[in-house]
Amino acid sequence: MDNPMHRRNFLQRAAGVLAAAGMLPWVKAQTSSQTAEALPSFTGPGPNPYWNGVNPFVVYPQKLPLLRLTDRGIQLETPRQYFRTAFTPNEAFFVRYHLDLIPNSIDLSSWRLNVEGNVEKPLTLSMQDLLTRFKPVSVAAVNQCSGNSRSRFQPRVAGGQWGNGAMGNAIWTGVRLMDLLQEAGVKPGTVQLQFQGLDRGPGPEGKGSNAFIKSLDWNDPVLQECIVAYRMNGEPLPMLNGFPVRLVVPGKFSTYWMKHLTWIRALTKPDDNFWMATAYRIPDTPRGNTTPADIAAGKVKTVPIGNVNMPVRSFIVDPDGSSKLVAGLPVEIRGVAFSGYGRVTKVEVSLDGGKTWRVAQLGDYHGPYSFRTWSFQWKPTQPGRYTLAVRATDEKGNVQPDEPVWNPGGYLWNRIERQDVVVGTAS
Amino acid sequence: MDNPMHRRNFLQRAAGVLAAAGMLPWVKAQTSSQTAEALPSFTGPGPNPYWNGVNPFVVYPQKLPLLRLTDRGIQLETPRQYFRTAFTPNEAFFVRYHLDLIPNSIDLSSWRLNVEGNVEKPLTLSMQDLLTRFKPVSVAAVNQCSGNSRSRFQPRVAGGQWGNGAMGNAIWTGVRLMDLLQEAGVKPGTVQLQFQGLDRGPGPEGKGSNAFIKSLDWNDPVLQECIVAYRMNGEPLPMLNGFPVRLVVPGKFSTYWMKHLTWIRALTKPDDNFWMATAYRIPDTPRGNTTPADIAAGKVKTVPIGNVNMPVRSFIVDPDGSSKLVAGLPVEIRGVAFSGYGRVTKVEVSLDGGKTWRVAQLGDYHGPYSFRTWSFQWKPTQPGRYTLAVRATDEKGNVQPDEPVWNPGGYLWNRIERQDVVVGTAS
Amino acid sequence: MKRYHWMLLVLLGVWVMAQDSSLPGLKETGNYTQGSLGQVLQPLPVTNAQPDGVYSVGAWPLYTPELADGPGKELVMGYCQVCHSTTYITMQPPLPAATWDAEVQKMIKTYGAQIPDDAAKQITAYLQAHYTPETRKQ
Amino acid sequence: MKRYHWMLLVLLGVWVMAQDSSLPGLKETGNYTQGSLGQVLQPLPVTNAQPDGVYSVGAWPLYTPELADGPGKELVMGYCQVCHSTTYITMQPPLPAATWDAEVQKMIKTYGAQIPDDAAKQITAYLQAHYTPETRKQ
Repeated sequence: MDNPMHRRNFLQRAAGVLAAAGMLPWVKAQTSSQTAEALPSFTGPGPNPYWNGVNPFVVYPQKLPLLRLTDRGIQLETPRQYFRTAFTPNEAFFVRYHLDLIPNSIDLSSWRLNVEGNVEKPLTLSMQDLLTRFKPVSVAAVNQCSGNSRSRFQPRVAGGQWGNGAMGNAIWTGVRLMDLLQEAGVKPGTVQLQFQGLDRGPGPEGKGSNAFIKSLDWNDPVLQECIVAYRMNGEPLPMLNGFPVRLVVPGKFSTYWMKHLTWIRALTKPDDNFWMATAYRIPDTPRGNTTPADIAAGKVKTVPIGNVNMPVRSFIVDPDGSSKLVAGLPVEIRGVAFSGYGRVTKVEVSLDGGKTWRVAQLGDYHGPYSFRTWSFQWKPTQPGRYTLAVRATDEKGNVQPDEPVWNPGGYLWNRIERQDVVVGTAS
Repeated sequence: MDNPMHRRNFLQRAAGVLAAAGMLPWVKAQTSSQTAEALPSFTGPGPNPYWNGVNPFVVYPQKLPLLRLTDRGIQLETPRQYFRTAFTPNEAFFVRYHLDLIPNSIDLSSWRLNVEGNVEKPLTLSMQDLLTRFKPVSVAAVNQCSGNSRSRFQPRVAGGQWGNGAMGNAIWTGVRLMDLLQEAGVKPGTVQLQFQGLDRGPGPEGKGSNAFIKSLDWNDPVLQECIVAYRMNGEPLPMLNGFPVRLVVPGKFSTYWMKHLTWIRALTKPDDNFWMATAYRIPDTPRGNTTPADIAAGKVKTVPIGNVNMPVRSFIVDPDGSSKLVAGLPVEIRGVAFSGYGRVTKVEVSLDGGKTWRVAQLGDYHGPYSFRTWSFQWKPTQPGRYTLAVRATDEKGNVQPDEPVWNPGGYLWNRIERQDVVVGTAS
Repeated sequence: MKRYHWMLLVLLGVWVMAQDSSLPGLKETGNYTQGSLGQVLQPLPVTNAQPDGVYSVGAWPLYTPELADGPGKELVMGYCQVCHSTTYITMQPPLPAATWDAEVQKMIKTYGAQIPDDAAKQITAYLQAHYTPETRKQ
Repeated sequence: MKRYHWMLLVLLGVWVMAQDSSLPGLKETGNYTQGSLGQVLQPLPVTNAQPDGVYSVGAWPLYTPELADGPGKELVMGYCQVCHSTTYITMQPPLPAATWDAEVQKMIKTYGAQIPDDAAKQITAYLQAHYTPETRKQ
């Protein structure tokens, strides 16, 4: 309790502050407030080494601070810490638009969901109709951007430079897509269902810069699982996640999860709009893997990303490497795992960078399309540097590989995740 | 799909943008990005009507963006949305310091926890000692600032203008305080235990502005429950929450939960330092209630706030009133409840501002000192304005009152919480 | 963080135009405003809203960092920002010169951006001068 | 958000002084820096840290809004900020004039702030001129 410096402090501070007032120059500190050193504002040409992308926190309506990739159209990444639980809070759920005319205000007195095209009886349904005329159903399902983790690619590819946070899990409640289609009566000759929402862009009619439109094959079994959702984790959808309703396509990437869904069209010819014919296509190869050379040679056949489900993935949330651990102090290694191919049956943790593996404990099962939490108790006894790793296995036997993937779209990343940590001494 | 405006748009935009480049004036938008209208930067003299205080989001080391009350010393409030789950993430846990010399770096090779004063055998324990020589124990306990919700007081009182977010719940793991004291051998004549950490201020020795020091009575049963915690929700403590160890005093306000705990002293005379004799005192009345007139008349006897436990409280997290609800669309009303007097046994929800009450469903029980989640499914059928309310009851039969409390410190607020919502039409 | 405040006026025009949309229920779209990182950003309750069918949020905030200075910058700010803010440029990793050329061509040919040949060349040259592995500094 | 950047230099002095502390294990304390709301704030991994006993975080960021302009402002910025930033003032609700007087007296008598009588009077007058229910504007 004997700190003579503190009395000195007070007097020196007072003198210093008074002397300084009004006469000292403008000092612009460049230090990041989050760390001892500022991060650069971009990564590359090497892979982004951070869990999230390197972007500033920004605040949007109905959202907690998220990481801004782009601000018009809007692309916001969810910070790592929100993946500690199986369900991602609506306020933290990532946002990904393609175009910039994003609804700020929607009037449900004139909004209608239209089921049209090759159907017996076109439907024009109000929200009231959806709430009262169809049975509500719920599903826990992961919504993941096709380009999640794109910043890992080598060589880097252009596009949204996501870290791992372009994903989220929610309980989606709404009406079965097939219940709507049954009422409309889909006619023979239908080959695809087309989905379109209220968001638009300023580009010329018929171009991808004018409207975002996606289609699913009429014989795709996922249609039986699809929900037109008006509720997300027990609340109405945030505007930036698709109010008033969005399409939920369990197991598929979010490019098909149309926000502000307003038109469902039964097509008699395959959709050849930009967002099907040109964008969101993957090499027709195992894991969608190819090389820049094969692409340049023009010999890579591609298919829509909807032809596959989301590959199995797992993530380390804690520890995040931003603080040292303490030798002898137990730490809970934990995170989430999921697969578009069904139930996660095993998660394994490595403490030596992937040489040896130990089985982690799985959290509650919320259905085949949901995040599943996992945890592993670790008491690091020796100070030093460690590389943690995690890999998941799904019920189909798919196991996360340790090889990277490459394709020009930056899609389908699911390599084993690693986390470097430093363990310090306890005395 | 027919939107001729979009072609017009493109050409007009291009012309407009080119014309504007380099010649238009600096436009400074004052609109808040979170809402249609900016909030003021303070509230008063009426009560703060918002759930949190009105303060900007800021980023600190090891923290997600929190709400800045003060930046030197540091006081940060947890946003409402983090209270949807029973445990508050470490990165979102509130921060409250009194003084400004807050540790940025601690060396465990020289840090020691000192047990001294009126003891048989003074102890000087390293972190290694704490980890290896004493049995680890865990408790789920709410840490709540004495002044949580101070901005509700009428008339307003000076001090940290917290909304409801100066609280958090965690699983705290460490060693029993009594295990340490048993090893030290507390001698007869001990009347209090004094706790002090590494943080300091620049004020003169012996003043409250030099050091923050708190004491608990040696005969207080809470000592049996106290833990010297080195682990918080499975990880080392964040620096701003007390690394390397802090005192956990289940059921009591956080003023006693000494951060960076470094000295435990057995006292033979009651502690008369500023933080016991002058600060953190409450009227010795039911609920600590009094009036400005009685205070001015100097007839109010006060006692340390440690003489009482935290009164029973409950909070509405969803819906938060920032978006309209939809008639006919079910919504999950939910939040947390706790009491310093033991297990929460009942949570009731009102849909009519407190006139009638309905029992909510309680979440998992994590022990008597923990948050307990609650939820209530509500399907608002009629558009209009509603005032939701929530009240909790604990195992001792304490029920939240609907009367405000007033005392000059701004302590012990536990009035029933309300949330106004607007339900819109669905068609 | 410097931003293009002049862009707000342009966006205001875009936003006004967008209000004549015939899309069902779309009452307001593409309303952007300058973001305000240091301001008070707690949600304002909607209790002043009417219990009708209109569901609204505030304007979308812009947080656009400054582009590198150099010839062609104004053309980039003009043409590229017709459809998107320049965060689409600054977000990218350093990309090879050929990739930037391909990106500009993609915007014109695939997305229909109406950029004259000469301007497109200058835009490509600007991007290559500041945003490749060899040239990128900020 | 305007801030008192000159304060940083003063804080630097405070921080340097604080390093001679004899508190066990305290290696660095009270290191503040100007906050940077618009910058990239993701956590930097500590993998460059040594596996020793030193556990560190970065400087504490400052986010201090500007005080109202008026006579006495410099004295408030000088004396009050010896112990705390002026967010302790701007955070408050509008407080009655008598409360501000009591607060200044509390700082002097209870906390030991060494403020000359004349300066204390000017500080109180400044707070009453800008931060009461009748006078507060920002």
